[in-house]
Amino acid sequence: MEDLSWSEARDLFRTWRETNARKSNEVLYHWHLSLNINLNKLGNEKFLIVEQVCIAAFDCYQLDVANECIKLLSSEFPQSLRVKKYKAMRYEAQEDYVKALEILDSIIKADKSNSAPKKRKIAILKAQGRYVEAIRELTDYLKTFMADAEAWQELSELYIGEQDFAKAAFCVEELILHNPHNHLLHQRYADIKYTQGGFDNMELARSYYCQALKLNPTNIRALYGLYLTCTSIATSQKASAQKKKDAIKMSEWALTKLKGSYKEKGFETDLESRMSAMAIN
Amino acid sequence: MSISVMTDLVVDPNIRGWVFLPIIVITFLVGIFRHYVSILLSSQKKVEIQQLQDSQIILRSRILRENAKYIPRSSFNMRRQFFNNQETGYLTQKREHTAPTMMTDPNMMTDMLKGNITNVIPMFIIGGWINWMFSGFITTKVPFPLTLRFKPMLQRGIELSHLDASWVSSASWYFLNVFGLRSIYALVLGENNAADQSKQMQDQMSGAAMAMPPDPKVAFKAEWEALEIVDHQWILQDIDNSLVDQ
Amino acid sequence: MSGSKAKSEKSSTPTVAYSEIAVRNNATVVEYCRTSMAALSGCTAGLLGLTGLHGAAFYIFTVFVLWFMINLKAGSQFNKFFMSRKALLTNGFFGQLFTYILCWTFLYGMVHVY
Amino acid sequence: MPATLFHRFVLIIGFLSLFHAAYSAAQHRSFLRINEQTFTHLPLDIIFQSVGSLFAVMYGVMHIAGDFKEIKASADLENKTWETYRNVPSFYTFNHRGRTFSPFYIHSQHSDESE
Repeated sequence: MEDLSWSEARDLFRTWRETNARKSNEVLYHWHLSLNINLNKLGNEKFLIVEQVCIAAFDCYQLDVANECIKLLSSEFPQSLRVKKYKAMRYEAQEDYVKALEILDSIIKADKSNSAPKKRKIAILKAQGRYVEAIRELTDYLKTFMADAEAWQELSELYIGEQDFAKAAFCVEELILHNPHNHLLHQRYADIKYTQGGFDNMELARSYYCQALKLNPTNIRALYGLYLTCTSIATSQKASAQKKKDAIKMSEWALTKLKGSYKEKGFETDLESRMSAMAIN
Repeated sequence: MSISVMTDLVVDPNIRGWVFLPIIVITFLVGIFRHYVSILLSSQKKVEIQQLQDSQIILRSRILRENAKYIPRSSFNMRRQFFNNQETGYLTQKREHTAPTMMTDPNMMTDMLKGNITNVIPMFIIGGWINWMFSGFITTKVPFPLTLRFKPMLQRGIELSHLDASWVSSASWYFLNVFGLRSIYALVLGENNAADQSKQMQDQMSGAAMAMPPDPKVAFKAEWEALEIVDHQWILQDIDNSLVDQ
Repeated sequence: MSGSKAKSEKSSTPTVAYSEIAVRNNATVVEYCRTSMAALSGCTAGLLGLTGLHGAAFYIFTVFVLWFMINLKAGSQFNKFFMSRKALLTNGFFGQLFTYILCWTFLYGMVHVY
Repeated sequence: MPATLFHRFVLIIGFLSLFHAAYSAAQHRSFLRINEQTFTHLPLDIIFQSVGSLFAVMYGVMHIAGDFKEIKASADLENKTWETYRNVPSFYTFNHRGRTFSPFYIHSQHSDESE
């Protein structure tokens, strides 16, 4: 990690906040190096950065830093429930879930429409490894906060963990509805459908890989996916002759594209043999 | 004030220092002050969980309508069934209680009162005070010719029938300021001002509390209708060919 | 709802999707420039003692200057930031007229009336 | 290009210059009135100063107003990976294996065992 001036670090932190990057170690490093001292120069972003550092400190189990941040926040916003949430999260980091839940429940009691503590409660269930309960709680949560894309995202991950792919696909569909121009979501949906298997799902997966590629032609994973789905369709017994022909054509197209992009990067590999190792039958 | 009826009116420069400038400064400062008072008074809106759910479901159903073309037909039908099913659909369900009306909900009353306190009352008080304090002055002249129709608007408090319409009286100058300074406030206060930031911190992120529909039944009915007539066209039908053709 | 504007743009051009946040950010920046330009050019017009049609002509002149400056700021990759140049010019043509007139009247009064 | 000190400097200088021009113009008007001359137009130097400072201020404002963002939705997504996209801060859990790298954590575990 290189040393940055405080303003560069602030900009970097901002991009990390916006992209949800989990760079906890780096955040703490820059905090100690430059931002810590220049805290009052940060202006409007000061407390956003303190929050960011606080979470990073939990993540890296540096509770003294976290305590410092919480102290800063609670001296500025003594009544804020949002700061109270960080106190709960400190107990979470110490794995003292009983105390954490106590605080979270008190927040929910004070403000029923507050979504953040409910999400933390689900995260606690996840941390304890009680995935089925976490799923149940999360679906309950989504009955009220239906338009919460983050929660749908988390639910799809949980379902995938439980190998319930149909439901995971449902969640990703919901995400696509929210954000139809995100190639990653289309690719994810196709991934899930491909994993589910079966002829119909393969066709769906192929369409969505295509969509992902259309939105972002540099998505290599989607190219691989396209190739795999097409070869799988081509060898399927259910497919008609015309479909097989199309699929073979597409798989060849994908393969040349893949080879082209590898060549651009200067790699020469035996792609076909690698592909056949990856394919599922 | 020395008014000599020449080709041009000569106005005492003292009016500039003691009437013209004070009015604009007072109006501006009152606007700034009002902004901060309204921040102080604004209460954390208590959102009923039911209301939140209603607004979220309408949001979700709208997104479904708009972006339905990106998901397969079966998935779309599944969702529409959830919303519009005759018996159990969310949008067709029967609600026994009605939305809180203006009179029954004390929160709404206080909110309205606060809105009045910060918006309407100062305007009247300051306006009245300025009218009393600086009454009867000619303050300025608009630099463009105006028809006589504008006379009552621009020369409130002055009854001179031979005065050219482009002269502005003190009371009218105040009202011009009240309306004209609005975008200046946006310039001074609206751009990432600290007050808003800290407010965001304190408002505890109460989810995506959207604009609450006043009466969920009406909104649900409209949404139900709109969703019912959506004709699902899956746009990925022919995507593979169009991709290869590119 | 705030999102509806960007959504309608999406439906008219299905191939290109616009990020709503970025569009709104750009609109705020332009609006900020427009308001300050209206206020400042109003001040200048009042200072110069422009009256009647000269003042109106000066307003139109500054609107064009602002448009030119925005073009300059956006640089060669204009289409990256805005949908069309023409809309940028025509959209806010009269929006800030009142601010302009107020500042114009104010400085004209300060400088030339007394 | 973000706003720099230079732009703020230009802005402030422009404002001062504009104010100065206004003051000069007012002085000019009162001078004319005392000498009972009629006003035709301002002296050229005041005109140039005011228009010049208007452009200077606008130049400063343009830069201070903020930067434009790219409006293509795919622009910021193109370089994103699924790993950052799927990362949801609201659902972070902290009892992951990376935690054992923290010196403080090992310490607390020892004390747990000794109890």
